[in-house]
Amino acid sequence: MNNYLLVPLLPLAAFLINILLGRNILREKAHWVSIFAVAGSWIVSVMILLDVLNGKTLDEDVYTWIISGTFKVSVGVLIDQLTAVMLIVVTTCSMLIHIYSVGYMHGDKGYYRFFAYLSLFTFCMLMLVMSNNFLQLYFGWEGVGLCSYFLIGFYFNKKSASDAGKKAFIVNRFGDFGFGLGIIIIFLTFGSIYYGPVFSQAGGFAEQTVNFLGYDVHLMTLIALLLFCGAIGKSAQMPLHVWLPDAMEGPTPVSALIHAATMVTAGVFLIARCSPIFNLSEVAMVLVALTGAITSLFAASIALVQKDIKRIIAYSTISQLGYMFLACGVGAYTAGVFHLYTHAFFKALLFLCAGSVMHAMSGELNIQKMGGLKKYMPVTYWTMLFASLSISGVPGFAGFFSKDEILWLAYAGTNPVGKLVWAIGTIVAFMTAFYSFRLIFLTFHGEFRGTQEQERHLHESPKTMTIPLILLCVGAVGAGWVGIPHLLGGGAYFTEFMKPLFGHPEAVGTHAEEGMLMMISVIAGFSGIGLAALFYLKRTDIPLKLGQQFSSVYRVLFNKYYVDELYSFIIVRPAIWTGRNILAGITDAKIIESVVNGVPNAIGGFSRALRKIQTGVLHHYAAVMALGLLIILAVMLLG
Amino acid sequence: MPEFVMPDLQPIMPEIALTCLALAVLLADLFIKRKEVIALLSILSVGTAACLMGDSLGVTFNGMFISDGYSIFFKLIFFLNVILTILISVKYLVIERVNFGEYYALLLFSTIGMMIMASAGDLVVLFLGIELMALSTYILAGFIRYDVKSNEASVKYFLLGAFASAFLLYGIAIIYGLTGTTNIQAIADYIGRNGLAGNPVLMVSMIFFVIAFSFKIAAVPFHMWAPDTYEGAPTSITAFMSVGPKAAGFAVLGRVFLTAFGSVRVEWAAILIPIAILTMGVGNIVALSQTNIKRMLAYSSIAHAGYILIGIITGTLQGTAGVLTYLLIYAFMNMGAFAVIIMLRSEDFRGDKITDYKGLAKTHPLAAALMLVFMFSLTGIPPTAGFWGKFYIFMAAINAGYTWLVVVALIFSVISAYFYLRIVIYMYMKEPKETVRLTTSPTLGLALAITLAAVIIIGVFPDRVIEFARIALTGF
Amino acid sequence: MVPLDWYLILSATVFMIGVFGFLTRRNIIIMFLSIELMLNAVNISLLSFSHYMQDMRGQILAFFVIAVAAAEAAIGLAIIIALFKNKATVHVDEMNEMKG
Amino acid sequence: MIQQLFFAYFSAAIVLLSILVITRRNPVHSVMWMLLLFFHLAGLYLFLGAEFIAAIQVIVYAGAILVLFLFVVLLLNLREELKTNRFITSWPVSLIICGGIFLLIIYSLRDFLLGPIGKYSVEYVRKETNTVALGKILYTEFLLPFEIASLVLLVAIIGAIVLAKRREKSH
Amino acid sequence: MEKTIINNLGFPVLSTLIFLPVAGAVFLLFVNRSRGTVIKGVSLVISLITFILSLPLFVKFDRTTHLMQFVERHEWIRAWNINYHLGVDGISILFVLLSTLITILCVLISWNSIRMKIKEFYISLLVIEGAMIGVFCSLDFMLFYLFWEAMLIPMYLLIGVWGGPNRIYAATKFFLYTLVGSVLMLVGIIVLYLYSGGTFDILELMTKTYPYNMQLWLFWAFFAAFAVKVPMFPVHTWLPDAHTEAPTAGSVILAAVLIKMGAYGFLRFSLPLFPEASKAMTPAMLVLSVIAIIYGGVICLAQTDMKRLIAYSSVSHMGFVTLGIFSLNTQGMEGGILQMINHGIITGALFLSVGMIYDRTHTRQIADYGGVASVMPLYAAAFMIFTLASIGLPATNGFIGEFLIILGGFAAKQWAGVLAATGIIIGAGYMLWLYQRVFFMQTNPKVAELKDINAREMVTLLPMVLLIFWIGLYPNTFLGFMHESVRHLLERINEGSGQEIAAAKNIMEILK
Repeated sequence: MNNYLLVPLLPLAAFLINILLGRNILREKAHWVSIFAVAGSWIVSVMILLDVLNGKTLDEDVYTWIISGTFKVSVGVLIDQLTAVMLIVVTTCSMLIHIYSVGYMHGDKGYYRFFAYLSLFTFCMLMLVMSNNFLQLYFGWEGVGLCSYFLIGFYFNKKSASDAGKKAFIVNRFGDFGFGLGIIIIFLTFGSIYYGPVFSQAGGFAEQTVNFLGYDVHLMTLIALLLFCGAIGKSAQMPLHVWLPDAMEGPTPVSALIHAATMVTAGVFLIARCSPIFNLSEVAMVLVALTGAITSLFAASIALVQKDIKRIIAYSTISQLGYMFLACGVGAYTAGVFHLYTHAFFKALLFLCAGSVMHAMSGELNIQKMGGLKKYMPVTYWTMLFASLSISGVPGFAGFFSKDEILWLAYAGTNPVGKLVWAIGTIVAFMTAFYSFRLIFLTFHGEFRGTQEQERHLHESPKTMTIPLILLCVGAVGAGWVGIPHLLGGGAYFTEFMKPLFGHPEAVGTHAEEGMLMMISVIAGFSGIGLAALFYLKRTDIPLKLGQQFSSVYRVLFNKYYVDELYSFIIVRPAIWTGRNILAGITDAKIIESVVNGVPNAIGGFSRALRKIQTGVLHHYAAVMALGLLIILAVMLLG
Repeated sequence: MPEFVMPDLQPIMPEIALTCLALAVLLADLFIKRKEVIALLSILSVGTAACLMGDSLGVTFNGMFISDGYSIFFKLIFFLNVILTILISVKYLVIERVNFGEYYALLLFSTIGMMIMASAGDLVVLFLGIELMALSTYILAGFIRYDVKSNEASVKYFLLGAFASAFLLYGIAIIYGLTGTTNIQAIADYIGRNGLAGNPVLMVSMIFFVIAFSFKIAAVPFHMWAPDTYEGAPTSITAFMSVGPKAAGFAVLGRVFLTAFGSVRVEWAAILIPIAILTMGVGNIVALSQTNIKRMLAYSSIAHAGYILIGIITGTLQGTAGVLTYLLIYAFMNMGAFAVIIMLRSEDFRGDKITDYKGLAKTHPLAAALMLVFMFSLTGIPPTAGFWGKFYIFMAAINAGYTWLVVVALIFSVISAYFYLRIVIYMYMKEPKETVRLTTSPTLGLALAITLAAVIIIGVFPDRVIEFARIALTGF
Repeated sequence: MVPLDWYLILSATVFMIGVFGFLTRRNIIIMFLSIELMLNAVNISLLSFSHYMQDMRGQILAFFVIAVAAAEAAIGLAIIIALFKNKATVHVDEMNEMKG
Repeated sequence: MIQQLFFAYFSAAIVLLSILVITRRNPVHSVMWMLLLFFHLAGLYLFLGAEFIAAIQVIVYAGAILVLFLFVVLLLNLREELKTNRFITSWPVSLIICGGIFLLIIYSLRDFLLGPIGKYSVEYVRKETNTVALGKILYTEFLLPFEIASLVLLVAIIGAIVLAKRREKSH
Repeated sequence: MEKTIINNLGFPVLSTLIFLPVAGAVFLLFVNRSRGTVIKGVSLVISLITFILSLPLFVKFDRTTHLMQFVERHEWIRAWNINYHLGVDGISILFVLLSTLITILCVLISWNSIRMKIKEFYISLLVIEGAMIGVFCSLDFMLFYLFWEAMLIPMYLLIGVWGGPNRIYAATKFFLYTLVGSVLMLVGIIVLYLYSGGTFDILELMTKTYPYNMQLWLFWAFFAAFAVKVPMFPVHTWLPDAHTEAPTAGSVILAAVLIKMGAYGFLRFSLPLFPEASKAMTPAMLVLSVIAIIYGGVICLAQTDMKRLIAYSSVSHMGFVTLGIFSLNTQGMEGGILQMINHGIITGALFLSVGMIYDRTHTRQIADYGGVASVMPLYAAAFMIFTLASIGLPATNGFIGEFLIILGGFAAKQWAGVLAATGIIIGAGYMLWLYQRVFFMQTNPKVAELKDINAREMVTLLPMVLLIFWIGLYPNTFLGFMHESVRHLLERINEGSGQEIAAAKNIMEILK
């Protein structure tokens, strides 16, 4: 138990040390603290994994956080299969990226700050995955959001960066709004917000409908959807995906760690965690599946035409996350988590490679201005190539197994929209392969299209960066092997491992079907690669032609379907406008203040008018007295 | 055929003593050049009278003179008033170049008039008391002979005063015709016995009384003299008038209406309530746009009359006790305010414009602080004495079922806060334009010390005063 | 036998004439005379009451009224003289140094 | 009958004279009419059996107070008075007000009921003269008011002196 | 009249807390005004001693009872049976501590920023402290009213004398606004006194029950006073002006303590004295609260003046507080009380911070800033912490309060909870936008030369930071004080009426 706590506490300690001493004492040695801390928690995580493999799970409170009436919540630790996997993913990626950052962030004036934030992020992420109740989850949830805010806006003097950070935070708040309400309703329903009691009692409310804001709704659907809001926000699913592409303003390691490998997958983790609730609501499941599918398609389509290397990967992340939701939606939580786990490796790798490229290109992001980097930076090239193969679902690579399992379970699963989402998934698989290799080809093959001095200064990145690449590459290739399906004579260990949590996903279908589907997706992948090769190696004129031919489509895609513009038009601007013109301008200034100031002014005017009576002429005074007498007499005698 | 029997002089001793001493002061003035001595003598004579008041309870001159707790309390207010007035006058008269001994004698005579009013048991005595007080005050108001404003003040005060007292006489005449007596108690009995309640003639006479007394307490619409007179009169006399005659007016108002017309309270309450509201309203509202501080305080004192009237209207002992308490407290805080105003007067500088107070806190922090306290007290903000006065009266009114009236009064008192605050604003929140030179003197300092101490101490420990007022009214 | 009411009406009439004079005349002396009129009106009713009630107090009151009238006259005229010294007018409506 | 006539004359004269008093342009004339008015009042008082007051009315009021007025009027020479207009411009308003009050008082007098009848009947007073009767009450029952009245007069004297007498402004 | 626990310390702690500062002020009267440092020193020492003396409350307070503690009772005005009756319970104690702490910070923050009339300034400050503590300790209505009003005078001066360009308007507005409210309360108090047969003793009045109509009238009479102080929509417009014009110390006191008195008044008087009326009025109160939350939030988006923005954010946050209080259940109420403390700390801290930078630049316009973070990193860090606390990030105190309130509000009325939750989004919007415009982006040349906060300023901010995390991570220290009192209060409200709204037990009850 106690040493388990080291997992989150070490990074926390690192954070505190760095933030307090980093600026003046540690300076460019700041990374040591963080790296050791993360390494420490990695080791412990591995131990935890082993424990869990020996069937040793744990659910304990550390200390009581809040007590108010019947509402009681503590900070606690829950160790089970899911946690174990997440721990490994988080700590591993985090550790490697810490190391990578040493080289990448070298000489930055915010060096210590960077590592402090990374450690803080790691801490929050670990709190999130290790939590045994919803509120602590929420704590980690907001915590990682905060870190991403910090890290996106790391170069805060850039307006775009600080904008992006703010945007990420606020968009997430929209999701958390639902999440929070979800937690509240969970408490009101179960009288507790601990996973244990909640999930165990959930069955009892399977048929319960309640009146929510005047509508009769199915209780579990309500809760599930509210939680899903949170997930959407954090995992950048439609319609709250807008923040993630902008998040690329942050340093590349951040994109790799937070916006690819770990934080964004928190949504998936949440749904997997709450599978007992989701399972009770078909509506929710369908919605999750569809959201995932549509998002993945949508994001992939945008990725096809982007020029910015990081944005391409970002959109691919969104679409891959869509995959995971799709999986959860069809009840294949295991597959979803499996893909989460594999994706973490190859997507982190992709980002780090991109970073390495940028490092060489001295910050250039536009792939149109690259090309032929293969010979300058072989390590980067090969690792990135492997990553792309993995993401394109080339058999044998990690991505293949997870993606394939998802598609198969979607197709064979009981979910009503299963077939549909399978179709979408397959199309997306094709697109993924296409844009991934478009990226590879444009970047590493062909002639260099950049400027002279850029070319002169091209070089392979330092060891601290390449070594993590290689290590991750190992993951990107091999991570999938723990889940080789029986069909291919594998043991499907991962599924077995997860069984205690998610049970065995029921799939109705023969091995033949499974095999056929596998073929289809593989074909899709390869055709995508092939098409990319055709477009960007052989007939480099085609893309341009297409671009001109379908210019409108192209523009829409390039501008990400104008979603950002839409939001700023229907939410941001109106809010500020109302604040300025209606509330401040009219309600406060005109209505309330006119009363507040009007009354005194009126009295003042009255006063000045009343003064006139006091003419200073004695006769008038006497007359007033007499008049008073007259009135009193009249009223008292006649009235 | 009644044989002449020497009436019991014990109850009336204070008045007699003060009269003799006043005459002595008058004579002393002939051969004492240093007027400070005269002032001292006057204070001593007042002191003597006060001492004699200790065992003066009783009724004498076959019911024409009543010395009860009620009157004694009022007399204390009068003594206080006259002493403070004398204290603030000493230096001031020199500045105004009217440093004559008669001034003090007249103050004393006026005070005697008030005392007689307070213990009048007969309308004749009451009338003569009023005249005694009024005539002396007319003269004092016009005491600065060479000053046109002072003349004007006294002319206006005098003519209107005479006008009002004619009405009072008419009222007395009618009531005499109705009841065949002028003794207040007898009138009450007669009205009760012969069921005169609701008789229009009685009503008319009552209304005449209302006019006369309203004039004395400066209640709207019979207040018109007050602003001009207060502004024109010597500042010390303004202070004197704003407390003494007002209190005396309330004394007779209470005596006549609660005793003689006690049985027809409903009727006169119906008359007084509108008057009270008007008084508070006009007083507070017109005060807002004043530029001369004496004039502003004139309107403020009108407004205060309005609050106090509420106490009378309730017609309960509690209300009357409220009136007593309020008047006592008002004496302190108003005197204090005027003491500060007098400080600003110097040979070449009138110092009665509100703008003269700009930045006083910077040039004379102490004076500003004092004024601050008095202003907040007049507003009625705790922990100053002013609050308890209002509180007492309002509580009585609510107790008598006049909650709405109290709400009205409170709204007006909020309005009043605005013009009292204006002084504070000028003193503390504006920059001084030219440095005003304060003329201070030990006596003035003493007056300020007394008033300040009273305002604060009563503000924090009002118990004594309240108890005293209650005891004073036992058997009223 | 003359009914009491006649006297009362007479007194009221004189009184109101006095009031009217006071309200309208500009000359301070005449205003003052008007006040004297009012006082005398009061005296009329006092004496008539005393006569019809067969009670002496009325006359006593009237006596005091006259005394006070004398006193007021003394003061009033003194004030008038003082005023006239400073401001050579007896027109009251011209004294409006202070207003508002 | 004779009484009615008597009263009719006096009341008519009194009203007329009062009107004259307040309407004359020249104050001297007003004072003169006032003098005449006082004599009529004295007569009325006699008729009401108040010899003493009637006497005082003539001696003190007419003899002292009015003469004082006369002095003052003559003291301040009022040449311009004869040119300027005597009433303030808004006198009609005042007229209405006064009329109103007058009517209301008369209206209220309808149901006036007199107080108790005392012992000083005409005969009783005739036994010991009015003056004696008056004196007795004045010095027994009304001693206090009498004393106060003296004070009032004293104050009046002081006041007159303070206000009117020339005196060098003391430093 | 229920029993109370007599002060079990060696000395009359509450009186000391009230009158030590006042005594200090009196002492300052006699210090020569030219001796600036002496004056500052004395007031610092006084406020420190007061704070230290207030700590025994924190330690010795018996959390297992709702009874009044550290009680002192002396006859004061026998005539009206007004007593000098002091005591604290779980609801009031925290405010006493807050007041004593805040005063120290105010003395520190004013150290260099107040240059003219130093003497009067610190006198006012100390008097205010005494009055504040008095308000929270009074168990006698007149005593309470006395402190409540006495507070006005020094506060009025504080704003009016040492404030900004438009200070006179702001001060007068503040004074009259508050006065209008409190006079109506005075009427209410007197009516209570007369009805209850002559007692001003709060505890005694609480034992009686009042006819419904009377309760209604009185509720509104008190509402007038408290709503203005809170301030609730629509009587909030004095706050922005007062905050904007007041000197830093003034704003801090206003935000931290003064406006809490309103909400405290609801808890201490309105609810227990007029339970039926309060329950009947709950919907209205909730509506007003929700309006305040959203209105205040949205209007913040339009502000160009830092202090004004924070002032409006106070309106929004106090909306949360009233929402919690009138949700009439444990979570809501405890959340409300805690949120009052939180808001005191957070907004106080924000005003302190703004004051610090204002002293350097003498502008409050957001547009005049930008990129401050790169010149004043420490300051930026502190401000970030306060910002996060203000938008209710978990692990800061803001979260605990707001979460409990929304929970309670939702349990009371679903829409209330849901709408209130939107306030969290808006809050994040305006605070982060403010932070971005001031601290991020290109460094504005106007601020390029600024120095980072010095030791004194750090000392000023440190307690706030610590408290933010203390309450955020272990709120039970503070919630522990309230449980009993809140439970008792809710019992008081529910007695008589059958239905139980104390604790949100089961969704079926709330979501019906």
